[in-house]
Amino acid sequence: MLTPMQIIKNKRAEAVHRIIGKGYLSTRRVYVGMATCEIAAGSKDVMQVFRQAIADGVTDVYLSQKGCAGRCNLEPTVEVIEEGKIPVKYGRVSPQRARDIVERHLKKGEVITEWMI
Amino acid sequence: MTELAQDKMTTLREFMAEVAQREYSESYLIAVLHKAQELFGYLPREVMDVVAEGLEIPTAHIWGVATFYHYFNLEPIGRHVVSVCMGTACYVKGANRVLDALKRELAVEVGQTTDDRLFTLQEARCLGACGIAPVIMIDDKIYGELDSEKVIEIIRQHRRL
Amino acid sequence: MDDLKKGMEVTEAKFKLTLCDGTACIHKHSKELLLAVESELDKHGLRQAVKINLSGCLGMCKDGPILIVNPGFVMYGGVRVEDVPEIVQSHLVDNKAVTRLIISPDYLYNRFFRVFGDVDFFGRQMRICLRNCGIIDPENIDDYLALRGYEALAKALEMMTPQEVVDEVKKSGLRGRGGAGFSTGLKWEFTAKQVSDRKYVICNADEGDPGAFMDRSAIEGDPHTVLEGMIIAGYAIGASKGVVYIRAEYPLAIKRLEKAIAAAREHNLLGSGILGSNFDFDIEIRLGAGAFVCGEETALIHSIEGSRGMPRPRPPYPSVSGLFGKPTLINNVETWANIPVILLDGADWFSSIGTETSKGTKVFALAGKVHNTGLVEVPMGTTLREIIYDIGGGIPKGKMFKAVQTGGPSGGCLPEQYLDTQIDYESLAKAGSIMGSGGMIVIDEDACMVSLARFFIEFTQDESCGKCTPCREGTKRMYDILTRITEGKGRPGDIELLERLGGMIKRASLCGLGQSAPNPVLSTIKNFREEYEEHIHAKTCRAGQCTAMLSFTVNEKCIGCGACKRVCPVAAVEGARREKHRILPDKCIRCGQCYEACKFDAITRA
Amino acid sequence: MKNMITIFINDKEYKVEPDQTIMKAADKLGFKIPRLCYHPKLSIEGACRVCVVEVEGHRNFVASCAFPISDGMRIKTNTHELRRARRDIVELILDNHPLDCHTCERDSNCELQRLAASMGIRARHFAGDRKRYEEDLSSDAVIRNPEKCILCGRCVRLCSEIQQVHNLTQSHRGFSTVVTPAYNAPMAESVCTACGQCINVCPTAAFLEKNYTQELFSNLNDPTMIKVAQFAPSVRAAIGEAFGLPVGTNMEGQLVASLRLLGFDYVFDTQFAADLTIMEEASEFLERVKGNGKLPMITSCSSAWMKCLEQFYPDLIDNVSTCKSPMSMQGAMTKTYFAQKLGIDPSKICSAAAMCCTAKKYEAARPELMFDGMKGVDIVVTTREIAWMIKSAGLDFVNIKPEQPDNPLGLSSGAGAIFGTTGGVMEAAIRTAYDLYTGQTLIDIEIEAVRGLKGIKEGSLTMDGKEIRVAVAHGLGNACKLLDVVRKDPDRYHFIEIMGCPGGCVGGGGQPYPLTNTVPLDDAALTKRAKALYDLDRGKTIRRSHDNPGVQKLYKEFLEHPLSEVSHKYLHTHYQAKLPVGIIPKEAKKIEVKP
Repeated sequence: MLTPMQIIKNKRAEAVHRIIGKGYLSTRRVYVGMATCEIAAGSKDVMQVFRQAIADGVTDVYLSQKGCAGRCNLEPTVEVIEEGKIPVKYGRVSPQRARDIVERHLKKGEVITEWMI
Repeated sequence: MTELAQDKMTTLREFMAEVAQREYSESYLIAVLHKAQELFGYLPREVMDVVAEGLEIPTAHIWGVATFYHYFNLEPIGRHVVSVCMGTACYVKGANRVLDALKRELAVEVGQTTDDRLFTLQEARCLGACGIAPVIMIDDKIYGELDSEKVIEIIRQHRRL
Repeated sequence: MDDLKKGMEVTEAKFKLTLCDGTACIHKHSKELLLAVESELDKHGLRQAVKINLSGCLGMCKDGPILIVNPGFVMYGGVRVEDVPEIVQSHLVDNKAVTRLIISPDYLYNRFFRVFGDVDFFGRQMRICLRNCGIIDPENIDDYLALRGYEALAKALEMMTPQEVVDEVKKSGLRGRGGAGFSTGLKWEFTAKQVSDRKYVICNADEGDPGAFMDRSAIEGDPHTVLEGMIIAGYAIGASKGVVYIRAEYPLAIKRLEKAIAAAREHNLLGSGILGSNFDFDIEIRLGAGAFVCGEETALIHSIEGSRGMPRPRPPYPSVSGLFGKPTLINNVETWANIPVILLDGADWFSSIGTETSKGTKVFALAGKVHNTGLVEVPMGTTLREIIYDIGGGIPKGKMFKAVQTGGPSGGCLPEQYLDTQIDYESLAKAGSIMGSGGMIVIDEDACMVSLARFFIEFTQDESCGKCTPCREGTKRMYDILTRITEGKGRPGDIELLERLGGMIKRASLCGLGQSAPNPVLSTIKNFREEYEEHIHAKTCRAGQCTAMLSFTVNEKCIGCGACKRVCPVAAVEGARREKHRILPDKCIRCGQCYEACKFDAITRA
Repeated sequence: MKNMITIFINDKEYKVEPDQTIMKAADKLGFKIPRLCYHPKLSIEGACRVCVVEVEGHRNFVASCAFPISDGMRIKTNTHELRRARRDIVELILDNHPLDCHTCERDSNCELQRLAASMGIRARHFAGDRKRYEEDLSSDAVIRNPEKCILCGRCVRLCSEIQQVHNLTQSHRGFSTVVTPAYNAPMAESVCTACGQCINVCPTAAFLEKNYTQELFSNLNDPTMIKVAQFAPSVRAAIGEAFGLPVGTNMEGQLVASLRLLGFDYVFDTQFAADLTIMEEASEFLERVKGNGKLPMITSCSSAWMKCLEQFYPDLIDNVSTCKSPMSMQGAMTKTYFAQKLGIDPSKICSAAAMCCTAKKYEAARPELMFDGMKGVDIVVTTREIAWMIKSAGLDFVNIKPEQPDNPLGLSSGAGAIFGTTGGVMEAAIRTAYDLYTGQTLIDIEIEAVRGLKGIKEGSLTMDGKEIRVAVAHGLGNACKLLDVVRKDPDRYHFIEIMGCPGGCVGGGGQPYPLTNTVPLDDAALTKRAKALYDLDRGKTIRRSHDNPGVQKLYKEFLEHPLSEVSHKYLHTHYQAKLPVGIIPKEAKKIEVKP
């Protein structure tokens, strides 16, 4: 018989395993805000841009939605996180900006400083 | 009653029959009314009668509940529901002017539906999009950072749809 | 666009240093440390490549002061001025961390900081309740599990008796975040003590304050933490059923909760024999239907029971007789979200955050006339000034700060002299406002305080359930009086009438809605009495908001563009194209549309 | 004995029983805290806030009707702040009230008026716009005036808690709250049973009976008409209260004399028809016992119960006696037997009834009760209305010389008198049924088991070795409980009496408004009114309906025998399911049937 703590630790290990299986260890992790406020500001379209980019062959990227971090007037927000680098947080990401982030940041590794929060 | 309405009524009855099995089934009244409104767009009297019988709740009680909660429409609503956020953030940023503009453009008061049944104007308490205040919601879409001119343009766009 | 730039940075730094700088920090070395770091950076010519920001309290005071180096989120603890040269040399120049100073505390609450801590807006905050919001996928239970999700529940089930859980919550000093600030632990204890065949746990997610959306964000961003808190409470008080009562206006939050509940059931975190124990618990969702008063606990219970959401007199309190007449524990979303942290990071740690009487953090929805609007979670004891200026970035467009409104329609408006008030239940109450559920609206000089008071009383008046006389009739009369004042028809003695009615409504109303309804009026009278007097006696509104008292005329700047003529709803503007226009005073309804529309400052408002 | 606890009221120490509210404790100690929405028989609302008091340790006032006392509690009932708050609260109610007191039916009899006077409201500080609603005059019995409603919620609670009719609800909310039937439907199209109890508990004139006094006056002044009156048993037991007499004073003789002075040519007594009803009903019961018809048989005298049956219990229609109510039997006999005797055209008779009941106004209009194209009763007025007519005619009711009712429809037995109280019909029926069935005379005719104010009373007796089980319910809420037992266990009873109003007719919806400092539906008052009727019974030589010589003569000259064809034509009726469907909540039906 396993104890609750043992069970939960197993569950955690399995969860981590599943997340990794979905590509968490990719070089870049992209998080798109998908709360009511973010969606109101247009984040669904932004998410679509990143999905499309991955479908179109941008590799080594882990894409996830996230809740609202609380920076309302700069929404939609997108984070690009690379291990060993300072997480990059973009604000007011329109679909066009999202495409630029794909082109410049994800493909070329260029951090677009003027859109950073 | 049209066939479509019959179908909806059947769906509602099935939903109620499931709920009626549960403990404290009468406590699901609000859930059933939500379901009814989802199906019919508002709460017609015949539907409330059916709910009363289905859940064994006195009709007056249902009427009391339906009129208490502002979420429930007692009359048919327009094709588009325009909700003006009247939260504090929107108020401070001029929601009143947006509302006035809408009232004039649609020629209705809050809670009313335009004669062409295209728009129902409502006030919302807070749409939770305070960052882009003032906002309105048309159906499920939120429009932010409005003023009286922008909002009229949005309405005109919907008219053309 | 100015607003936008203000919140953004233009250059990318190679390193980012974060120094902890809590207001009430016991170390108080941050100033010297900052100077030391800066001069050391200068020595190495690194000033441009390194960005330094000050955080709020990080909640790790026993290891403080803290210096964090990014990238990598390397955390140095107990940093003294003497250590600075070594850190700069070794870490920033030689790229080798100073291992002897590194600390790696595994607190549950500070995950958020790893991603967002380097931005002032976030760095100044401390996220306990919202610790996972914005960093995990709320629709994937794996994300939550990976960040020690449900470990607090497992800990409670395995290592603690129900009584010990209650004691831990009591010890934490947590108080209800829904507004009234009653001790959460005591509430748990009362309910735990009741003997009954059945008990209920309720999550109050009927967030209704206009301008507040903390609960929505919390549920949308991290639904599992709320569920975990509720399940733990179920274990602690001996309940087997939980209900989340949530506004129907929050469809996404509802969807995510449904998903979270389904996932939790799948993982046997809900249901029978949770995590192999013999504890059973399940949660269902009940929707509100648009009634603010349902935030009041007895009204909420009536609403779940399928009735009109009308409050009833207490006692009996819900802990004795609540949902379906059974002992019931009700807490709000933010309160629930604190529970897993208290169990894992410890009541001792939790109670080290905050002030004497108010522990932990509080989430505010910062909105209104402030640069950075958004969700702000800060330790109790943070001042209003820090929130509005350090986090919020101050007032836009160079306008003057006039007041900050906390507590929504139940709260009050505090002027400039209260800006250094610390956020805690007692201090805010003493200043004449309340903590409330967390709405915080910044008001600048453009707002008329009488109109603002009228706005709030209109709200409560509209949301009054209509049961008790003081609230139903009294708020209507207050609204009438305020309306006539804003329309320039105020009478001498009206202020006194408002005070008399307000005082009575506060003390005689049945529930919290009525008892707090007069607060916005009474607090604006207290702090802005002269504005009321101007309206009544001089028939003027200094903010120019009470248009009924204004007159609109066209001045010399008019170029005859016709913009005003086009927007006027009553055709009160006349004049030929390219000639000076004229406003007909008899026709004018003083709506102010022309004033807004004119791009040439050619309309005078007096 | 419970342990007494100590409380302090206005700094004075008292020892009181625990587990009660501040108001109840204070009441017993001689403090009459002002109140409005509170009613001892209804659930606690705590809404009006008039009864607020200060309790040490509480920042806000608490409602004394709802707040429990505890040991050492320090209560203030009379501070300056409290007085001002109560005054302001009552003023706020007045500010949203029509204030047409002088022309209001409840002028001088209005709780709000009395309260305002005692609060010392001499100026209005907060006056503004008040609510506006249409008066609902649709019903023949109960009219509704939402403008006068002060939202105390007593009617809503009464209609659901005591009567289980659930016709009324508060709809909408806040300042727009209004008490209405479902869908804001007219009362005439609602499930209202017309019992009129809402009128009894209303502190103002938001509910009133439909007033027929002017119509009656103009008929009384019409020389071409023969004006015939009848009056119900319990009118005589209560009308004195409207003239300041003690509750339970029998004013039968004074009422007869006054009715004559008002212009009635003949004054009959509904108690006569009560005896007649017993002849028919007891015979019908015995037929059913013999196997001709459904058991249990349920009485049909109460018109509110009739409406309730048709809307809420159509499945039980066959169980209900087909007998018309005494009023309608009396009306039928007036326009047939009596008209023939007098040799006049029945259409020249104005048949009026003074009733303790509002539902009788509804009953009189029921098409099912018509015969030969005629209504048996043309005008029904309540005890309150007849009292007002007497006053407006300038009669000295209290000191008038008592007179006897007229013949042939005026003579009554003691059994007829007790019809006015719960259990009375059952008792009267048993007296006759026993004798008819056994051919013997029941000796112990005072049947205690069916007397008193217990909600549901049960009893049994043996007739020739056959056990007859009976039950009595008064107030529709109790009836609903009893009927659900019947639905679950149809063989449990043989005979059931149901009265729509609490206490039976003595507690009818048309009885005088309560005096100052008394509450409507007060058990003590109901008991006293009932006692007046029991005393009347005891004082009579003839105490069995079948011994009434007037009734015997009627059968001989006109009806032949009980349940005859003539009887069926004039004295019996039928019922049918009616809309809207009445729904009794599941909760109220959760009754366990003990074997």
